[in-house]
Amino acid sequence: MDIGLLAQHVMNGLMVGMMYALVAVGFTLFFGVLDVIQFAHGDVLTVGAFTALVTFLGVRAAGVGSGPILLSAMVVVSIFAVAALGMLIARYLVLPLRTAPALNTLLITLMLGTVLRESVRLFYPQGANPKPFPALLPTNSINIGNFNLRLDNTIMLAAGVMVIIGVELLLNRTKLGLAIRAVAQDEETARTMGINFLAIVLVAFAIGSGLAAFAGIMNGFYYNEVNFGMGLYLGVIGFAAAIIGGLGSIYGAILGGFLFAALQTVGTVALPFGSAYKDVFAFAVIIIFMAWRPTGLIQEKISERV
Amino acid sequence: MTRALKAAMAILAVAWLAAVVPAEAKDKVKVGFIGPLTGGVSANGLGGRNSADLAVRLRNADPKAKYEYELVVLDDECKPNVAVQAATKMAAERDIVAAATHYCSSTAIATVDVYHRFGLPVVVWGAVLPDITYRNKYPEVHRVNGTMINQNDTNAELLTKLGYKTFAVIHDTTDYGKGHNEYFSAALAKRGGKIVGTFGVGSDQQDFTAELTQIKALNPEVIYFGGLTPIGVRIRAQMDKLGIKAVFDGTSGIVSDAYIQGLGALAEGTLAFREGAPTDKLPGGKFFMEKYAAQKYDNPPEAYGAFAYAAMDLILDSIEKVGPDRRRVIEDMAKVENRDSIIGKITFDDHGQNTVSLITKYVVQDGKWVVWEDSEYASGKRKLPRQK
Amino acid sequence: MTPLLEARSLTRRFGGVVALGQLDLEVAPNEIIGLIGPNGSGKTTFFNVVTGIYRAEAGTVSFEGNDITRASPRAIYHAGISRTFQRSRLALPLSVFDNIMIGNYKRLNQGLWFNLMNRRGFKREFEASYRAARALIEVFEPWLAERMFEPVAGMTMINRRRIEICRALISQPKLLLLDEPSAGMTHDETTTLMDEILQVRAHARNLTIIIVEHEMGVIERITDRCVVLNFGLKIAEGPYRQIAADRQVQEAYLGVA
Amino acid sequence: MLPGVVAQALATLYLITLLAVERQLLIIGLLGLAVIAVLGAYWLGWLDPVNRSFADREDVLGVLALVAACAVAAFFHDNHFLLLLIVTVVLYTVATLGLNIQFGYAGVLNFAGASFFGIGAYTSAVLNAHSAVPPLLVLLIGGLIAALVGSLLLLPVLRTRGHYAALVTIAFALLLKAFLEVNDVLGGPQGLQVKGMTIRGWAFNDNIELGNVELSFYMNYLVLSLALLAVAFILVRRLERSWIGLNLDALRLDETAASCFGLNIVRWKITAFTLGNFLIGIAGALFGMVGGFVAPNNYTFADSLILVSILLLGGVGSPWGSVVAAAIVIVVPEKLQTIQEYRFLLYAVMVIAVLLFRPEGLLPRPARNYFPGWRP
Repeated sequence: MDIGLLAQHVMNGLMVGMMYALVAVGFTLFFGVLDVIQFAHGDVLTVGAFTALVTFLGVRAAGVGSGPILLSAMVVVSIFAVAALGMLIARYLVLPLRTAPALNTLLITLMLGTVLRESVRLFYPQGANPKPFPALLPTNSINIGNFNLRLDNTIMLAAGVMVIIGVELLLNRTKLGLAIRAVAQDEETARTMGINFLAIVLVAFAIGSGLAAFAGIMNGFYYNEVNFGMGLYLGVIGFAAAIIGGLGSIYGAILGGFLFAALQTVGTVALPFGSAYKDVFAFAVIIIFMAWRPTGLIQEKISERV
Repeated sequence: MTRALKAAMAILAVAWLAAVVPAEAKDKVKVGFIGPLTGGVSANGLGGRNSADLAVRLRNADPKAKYEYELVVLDDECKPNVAVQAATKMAAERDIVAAATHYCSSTAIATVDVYHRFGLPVVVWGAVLPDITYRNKYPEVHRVNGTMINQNDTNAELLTKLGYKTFAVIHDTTDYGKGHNEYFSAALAKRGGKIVGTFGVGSDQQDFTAELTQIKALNPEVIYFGGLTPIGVRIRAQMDKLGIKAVFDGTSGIVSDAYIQGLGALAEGTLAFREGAPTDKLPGGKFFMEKYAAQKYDNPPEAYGAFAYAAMDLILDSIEKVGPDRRRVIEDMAKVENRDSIIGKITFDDHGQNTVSLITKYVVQDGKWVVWEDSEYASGKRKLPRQK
Repeated sequence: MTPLLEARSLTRRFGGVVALGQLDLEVAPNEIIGLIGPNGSGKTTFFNVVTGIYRAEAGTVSFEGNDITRASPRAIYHAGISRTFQRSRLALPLSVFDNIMIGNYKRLNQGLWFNLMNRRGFKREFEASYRAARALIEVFEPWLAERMFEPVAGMTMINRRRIEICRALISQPKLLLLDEPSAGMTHDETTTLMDEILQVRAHARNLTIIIVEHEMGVIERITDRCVVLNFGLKIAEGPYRQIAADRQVQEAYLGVA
Repeated sequence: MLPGVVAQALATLYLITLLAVERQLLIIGLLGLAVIAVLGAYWLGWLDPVNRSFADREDVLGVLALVAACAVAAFFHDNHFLLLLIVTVVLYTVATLGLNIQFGYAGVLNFAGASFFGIGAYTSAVLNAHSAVPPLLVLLIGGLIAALVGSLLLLPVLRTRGHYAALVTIAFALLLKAFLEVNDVLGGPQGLQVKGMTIRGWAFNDNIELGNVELSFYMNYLVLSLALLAVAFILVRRLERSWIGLNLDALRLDETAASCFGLNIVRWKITAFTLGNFLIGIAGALFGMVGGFVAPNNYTFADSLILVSILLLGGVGSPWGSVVAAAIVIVVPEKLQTIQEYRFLLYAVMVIAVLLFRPEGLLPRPARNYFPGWRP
């Protein structure tokens, strides 16, 4: 396969992988602080994308034409709105179920996902149809053989990298991050150390959901199209990526995200019997992987006092 | 009993009749509609339901109508098992005389046996899989829209005539997409076009850059797409992202306002094919559009609204003619020939398939689906990508 | 005569920390051994290695002359060693009877056919086990015997301990490992529990016990012999009076300067 | 025992009315009434005697339940659709019982319930079409194949815990659907038709003439499904009320402790997972024949979630709960046709509410009672 084509595949893989990673980081954050899977995460992403879209339409209707302002408005509004949504979910759906078995949390968030998805479909005007997403980023591009490098993709990729680095710094360099990791390590001890458990959980959910919103916007700009079902698939894949990486580990999640993207690309490109089987391939690999590495790539610390 | 009493009763009876008859009490007749009201393609389902509903309303508003009709609507979620349940419910309810059913081929093919068993006359309004009418010879099952065979012949013919030689095929892995792939490949082979690559994709897939990058390397002149609007929009958008210059050649599945709304300017130059004459070309079509708009439904009729309307109208016609009786309606439907409708003349062959010879070619021009013949592309004013 | 349990230079580390270093230990049949030492001195680790939950890195454990160093927890239970846990590990939603029966695994018929199809046979076994469990728990607390089918969740600490000990005893093991039975109980409660344990022992022929305990009173009262661990090393061994007088032990453990 | 009988009688009457009524307002009213009635009874403490009588005389009440089901069926003897609905409820209950063995007792997550259901259905589709295997045997084979395919997942399922195990089954559910769609051997996306059942020339797909009354052909399937349910119910009950049930509980609640008392974790997990899939497969095989059609779209991850939510709604580990929950989850959306496209939304909200306010389910599992009514 010629080099330009390869480069193209790598670029696509990076873009998609970045989105998967952003979603997966959310899953792993939630699991870190509460040992739960927030399965509505994918649909939270959808809400993020649609919030951004609505903001765009609103601000433009208000007569603002300049791209940068529109762009920043979309990002800011969407991220904050969705972060708030995340906190609400944590406070009123996840925390109340702490004593119940883990499956209950899994199911209640799955159902919440349905609620969010169906609400977008039913209450957004003609929400059942795909919606065009504005292209606000510079779209100039250079062609190197078969490789077509677009400025907007590059910008998004860079932005994604910066966001991830930001989260990494936040978790490892700040007091807040320390508190989050403390809660993740051992709740009781963290409490006794005078950490406000509730606050930390809410913050973690805010951050995770904010990331989802960002991924949603990125998704919108990348495909110039959003639809009510976009989150469902991304949610499952994000979850898979987080698991592959090893729940509770940020790096694992990022790794898992890019791995899954790679898996799909390979499934499409390299499989002899055509791209139709790429999902079969991807999920088969995952099952086999789980048999080989039952707790993911980056082993989750299991400290069982006997 | 005494004569006086008899007289009194007679008078009463007359009086009663006099009182009742003028206040013409039409008896109620139930007719059914089934389509996907939830899930990915619900836009088309809702459009179809509204159109069928429109047909019923207009008929009820018509003073000449013999009966007052009530529309019973069920959801098949575009899932066969759900469809079988809905079909059973409708067919088993004896006072539903006939129904317009199914947009998704998978649901239509799953339910034909049910209709046959319960003897419910149905008119399929959207599903295009040939087997629905041709696998069995059920007198109950009819279809106003054509099959995907007709579509793909016309499609291959036009594109080869325009001088295109190399094609890449993307189809979703539902029976709709797979069927289209099959028939288009066959039709194209007859006309000497070459398929450089075929890609099956999931009907809920979001990212197509991997497939499209492959296609870019194969560098076809045309990308043929067998699938429905949602992923059609995504694929067209992502073609642009990867800077692929090729004709986007779709099927009836993307002939919808949603497709253009979803893409904006990018939709320009997309080709698609659909059975029946274009709605607005027909005397009835204009009328349909106006009436539909007048009802202020919250969804557009979409590609097959007109067919749903025609199917329901056909049903109402024959009920008016032979009365609310399933068996008689079936007999009457068998005789349908050159029946005028908003989708053109309807003639059922011995399989109950509308033998619409006419397939309309569409191209998107300035954000509208324009009939090919009167488009600026046909006149040569505009050119499709890579057109010689 | 051969010792019942014999550990030879048993070693286990966690990261850098030595939890067990070259530990040698012999337990004769019918002995009651007290295993004492400050927190983190390796007492519980010893139990976990013996019962096969942790792997030993070096050294051997043998039981009745057979090497069980690499054996699985199951095998070790079947060999006749059973235990209690430092923080109670009962199945809280289950009834008292169920919890005791969990300990009775090897003596119950586990066949699919027997359990599903042969209800008559099962009923016989069930009633027999009920009587056994009841007899056992009556030694501890008649009150519990009346509540065999109530969930454990509602029970007090001492009763949970009793149930846990019954779970360990119902299979009539040769060696019983008691991991801090007094944890979370008052002094008086502990005393009662110890009386009860001694009673049970009187009933059961040749039951050997190793007990990890902080309450020196308990140790003094019931053990024939003590082994003192510190940082995973054995620093003293002998009857309580003797090791209590041992200087090293006092420094390491009793905290006497 | 009386309270139990009364409760059952009321439930039966209510079910008949609910099914008979068509007017949407009335239906909504009835549903509201039910909620209020149950809450009221709960408030007045009337439910405890019911529970007690079920605990003591379950055998009798079980038989009565079957009678009640037959009564409902008899009432709607010629209504094809309602009978189909009832058959659906019954077979979904059987499948949920299978899930219950896996998750409820052994704690083995299975988010691919619908997939194993589907494997059963496809089995009967293929066998009825291409072989002369007697139908009842086909059902068993359906179960076996489901169990067999399930055993492919054993290694990852045994090695993983909690959410990791969840991913394995989710991945399998997605994989299977995708595979059935792209691979044409089993009919591809179009699926396959399933021939109806025939036992000794008795064709299940023909209506039954009894003198001058005509019974819907679904009556055949209903009788068979009820028989299946009875067997499955008894099986699950005996399982729970035996040392095996105890073992499964033990390993669910604390694997380490269990292994310290000689419990063979692997053996029992395999037993539970396989047995569960076997039940699900049988139910699926029969349902395939009832529906007369199988297609990949029938067995998606979403459908597996419906099975799981039935289990949770009813109360994990409580077979009676599964029966009630299956009835609610399947009948209610079907009756509420006016809300059309809003059904899913409402359904999801309902489940969320139950999980929030009654996390242990509608009929929580009582403590194990080896022999109902047994006194020392």
